[in-house]
Amino acid sequence: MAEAIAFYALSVLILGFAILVVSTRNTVHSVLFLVLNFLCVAALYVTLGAEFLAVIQVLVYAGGIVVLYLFVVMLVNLKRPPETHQDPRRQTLTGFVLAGLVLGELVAIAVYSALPPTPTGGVASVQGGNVERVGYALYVDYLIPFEVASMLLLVAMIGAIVLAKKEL
Amino acid sequence: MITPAHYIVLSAALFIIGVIGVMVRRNIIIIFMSIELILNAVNINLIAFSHQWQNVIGQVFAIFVIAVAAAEAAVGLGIILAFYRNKETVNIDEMNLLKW
Amino acid sequence: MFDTDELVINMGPQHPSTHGVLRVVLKLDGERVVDSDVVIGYLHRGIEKLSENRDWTQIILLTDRMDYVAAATNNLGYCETVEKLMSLEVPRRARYIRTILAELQRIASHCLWLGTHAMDIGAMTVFLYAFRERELILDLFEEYCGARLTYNSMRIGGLPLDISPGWDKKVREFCTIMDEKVDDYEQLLTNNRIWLERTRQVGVISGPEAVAIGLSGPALRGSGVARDLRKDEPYAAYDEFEFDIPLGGAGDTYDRYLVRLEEFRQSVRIVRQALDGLPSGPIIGKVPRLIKPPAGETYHAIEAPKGEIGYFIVSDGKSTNPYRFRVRPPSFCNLQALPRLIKGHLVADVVALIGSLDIVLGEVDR
Amino acid sequence: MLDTVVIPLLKILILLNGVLIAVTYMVLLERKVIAWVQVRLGPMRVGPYGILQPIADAVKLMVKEDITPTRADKWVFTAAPIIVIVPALIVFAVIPFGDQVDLFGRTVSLYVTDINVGLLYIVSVASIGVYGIILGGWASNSKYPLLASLRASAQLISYEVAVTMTLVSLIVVAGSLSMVQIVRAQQDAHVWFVFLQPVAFVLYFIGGLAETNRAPFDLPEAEQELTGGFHTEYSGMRFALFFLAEYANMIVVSAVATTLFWGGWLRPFPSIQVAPLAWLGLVPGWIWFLAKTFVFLYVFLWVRATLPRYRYDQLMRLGWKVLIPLAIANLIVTGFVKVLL
Repeated sequence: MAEAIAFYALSVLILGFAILVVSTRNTVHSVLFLVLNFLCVAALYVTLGAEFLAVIQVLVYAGGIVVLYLFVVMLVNLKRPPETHQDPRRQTLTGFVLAGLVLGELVAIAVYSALPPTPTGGVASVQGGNVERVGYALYVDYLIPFEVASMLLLVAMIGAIVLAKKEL
Repeated sequence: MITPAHYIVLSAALFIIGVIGVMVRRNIIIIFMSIELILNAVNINLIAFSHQWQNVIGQVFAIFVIAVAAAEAAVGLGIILAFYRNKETVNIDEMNLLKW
Repeated sequence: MFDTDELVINMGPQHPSTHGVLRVVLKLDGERVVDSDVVIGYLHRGIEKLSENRDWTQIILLTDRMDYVAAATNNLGYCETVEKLMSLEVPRRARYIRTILAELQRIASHCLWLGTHAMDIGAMTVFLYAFRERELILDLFEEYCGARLTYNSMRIGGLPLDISPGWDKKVREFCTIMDEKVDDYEQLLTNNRIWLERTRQVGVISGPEAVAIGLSGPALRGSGVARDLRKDEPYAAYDEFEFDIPLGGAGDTYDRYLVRLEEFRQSVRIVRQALDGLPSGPIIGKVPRLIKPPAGETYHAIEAPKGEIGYFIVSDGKSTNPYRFRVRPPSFCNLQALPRLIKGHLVADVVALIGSLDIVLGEVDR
Repeated sequence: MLDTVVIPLLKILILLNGVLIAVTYMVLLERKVIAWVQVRLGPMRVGPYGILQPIADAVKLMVKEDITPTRADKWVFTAAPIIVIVPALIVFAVIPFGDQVDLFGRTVSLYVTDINVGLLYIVSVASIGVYGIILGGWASNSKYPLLASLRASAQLISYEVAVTMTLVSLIVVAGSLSMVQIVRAQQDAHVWFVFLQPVAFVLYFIGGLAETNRAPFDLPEAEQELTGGFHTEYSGMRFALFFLAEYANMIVVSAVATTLFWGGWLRPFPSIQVAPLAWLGLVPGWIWFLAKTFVFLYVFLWVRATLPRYRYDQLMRLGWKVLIPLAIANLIVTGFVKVLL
């Protein structure tokens, strides 16, 4: 029962904030809704017993990446509002219709290929050592991908600096 | 009772909202944020299945997704800044230098 | 923030660290100063013009109001200029007391400078320590002439008052205290890493350049130019005392700081010598009842705490007020260096450099 | 019901009020301590020795007119102080003020909750506070606050990296992310972790000074440079929220330092059971905790009264070129030692 309430409440918040992210005119407000969206997603992770990931979500996404967005918005937003220029060949309506169709299809697949309900007893078993288990999987089973990901981040860091610097 | 299907539907809806954001908005920063929404939709799926099978692999994948998202944000925003400095716009319709 | 749009900000006239109503228009690239424009005049009271309609003694109390933290040296410069115009002889005792007052004033002014300069850089405690010592000097002045800020403490030809009995002892006590306290200041700042980082290599100006801009006083000596009117063109009784002129090397903010700190010690040294050799005799020379200098013009400058304060006075010989009265204020001339100094530095350095030049807006605008 | 709802709610209530009172008295303490350093008296008028000054301050701030600049972004302008204060208060949830005690016949733990990602929770929640600062400066639609908020956010993010890296080496030693477990680990190790991780402690404390915008890293609030900082345009209660958040953050940093490095509620020499030290055990754990925290708070004030302020570029250099490399080196050394032992 509690799980259902939490799920539906968080779902409404997540989707609501997501809609606000893409529909708000003011980019800074948009970024704020994105933060709220991420925080709600983090809460959802907690209900799924993935508290380590929830914290990482807040730390990396809300505390790091979105701050970066905010910075860029503040740097870029100083002059004139974007979206003044419109491409006449764009067909927004078709986009919405197609998106709606895809959503319907996905929902249909999800509903028909019904999986067994979430085992509730398992939550406790994950909870005890979530950090340890994730850490173990990350550093033992997925060591190579982990290192590759760290290289990716390094490359991205250097790339971002090269791109954003005025003169080298 | 909350089944994984519920999570999949939530994730699909979030995914579609992100896709609509990418297709409808012309502000490249909003488009980037929509992509973040899409990645989050994927993560919700991964975590839900991880919960379903009592297996942390889904969470590990979600961590990789977050790492990729961080890299994407850093480089993407760097490109936006570099572009903005040259053309003073963040409208994606005006970013057509490579178009022939 | 990027080169596509530079940020123009107004620093002042209402800003906590422009030392009054100075306005600096800064053009910033990020936090770096690309260009700057110093706007003055917010405290202009027309003292020079006003003086042309006041008689010669009344002008003394107008000079108080120029550099209001160093009123005694302003008085001294003006009185000596008029004495020069009238070829008046000042008694030796008066010259000694004048020297004591001027040096105490220098210490007081430097205390204020040190406090505000350190405050600008963020060391808030030094401010209160320096003001504590300044308070002692103000007490001494209060005992001498009854005023604590605008003293009106000199007269053409000498002094209005002799020192009260026991005053010299109090001054001696103060000298002992001051010697200790300067060491305290040094302990808080001189070897402080953050202080060094904030002041070294900030606002470097070479000796020849400083001369070209017209810097004077500690700001000039910080760049290693040995010019001090107390030595070069002695006035009052300075030729009878021994003291050193501290000089800087690199010409940065740190050097200017060191020079002024050393001047604390030298001033105390001068005050002690003057008290030791204080001659007896009259305190005012033979001055006509109605002061009316002969027709002519003269320029005389003395070493004020902030630099060279010069008075250019024209008398037509007929009236009881000057025909033309013009001041060369050290703050005004030193302020000219500001745009040159802050260029390429960060916003935080701007306040450090304003503090390092030691300006008083009352004197800049007059 | 009593154990799952009432007691936690009571704890939250007590903690929240305790923190807010502590924060207001922090302001008085700061004014007093700095006054003593500067040979003055500080507030003396309201109550004996100014002891009621915080109440006067609070009343003043509440009845003051709450101004929103005309061209400001009203929603963001209003939200910013809230975004700053909320994370500052909710991190207290995982701070263990003491071990379990017996109270009215039932065992009560002196912390709201003990989650197994406690330390990460603190770090991540604290990282949300930066939004309030950026948005407060941006929404004011004024140049100085904007400049200050850019400074602040750059500073917070840089130092967050350093502090988090530093904490990792502590986690390696403690073997847990739970705040309670970390204290227990210190008991088991028979030593406070500051003696095992002295470098980490120094780095953490410097980083903590920077993250709370305290002197000598108080650039975002440098009154002498930016006429007040990111909260220049704020007045009344909203300004007070920024202020409360800053002081609450100071308490958090001190409390976390106490928990991680100085043994939390443990008495000195936690495992030596000899007669001359027995009296140390008589003092309740939460008093030890508060006493240790107070020492760090005092150091915060002491530093502020003594040191000048860093410049923006020097601050960044210190963060990126000194603290982070040192933190990484410390982590590597810790890892090697841990593996070899």
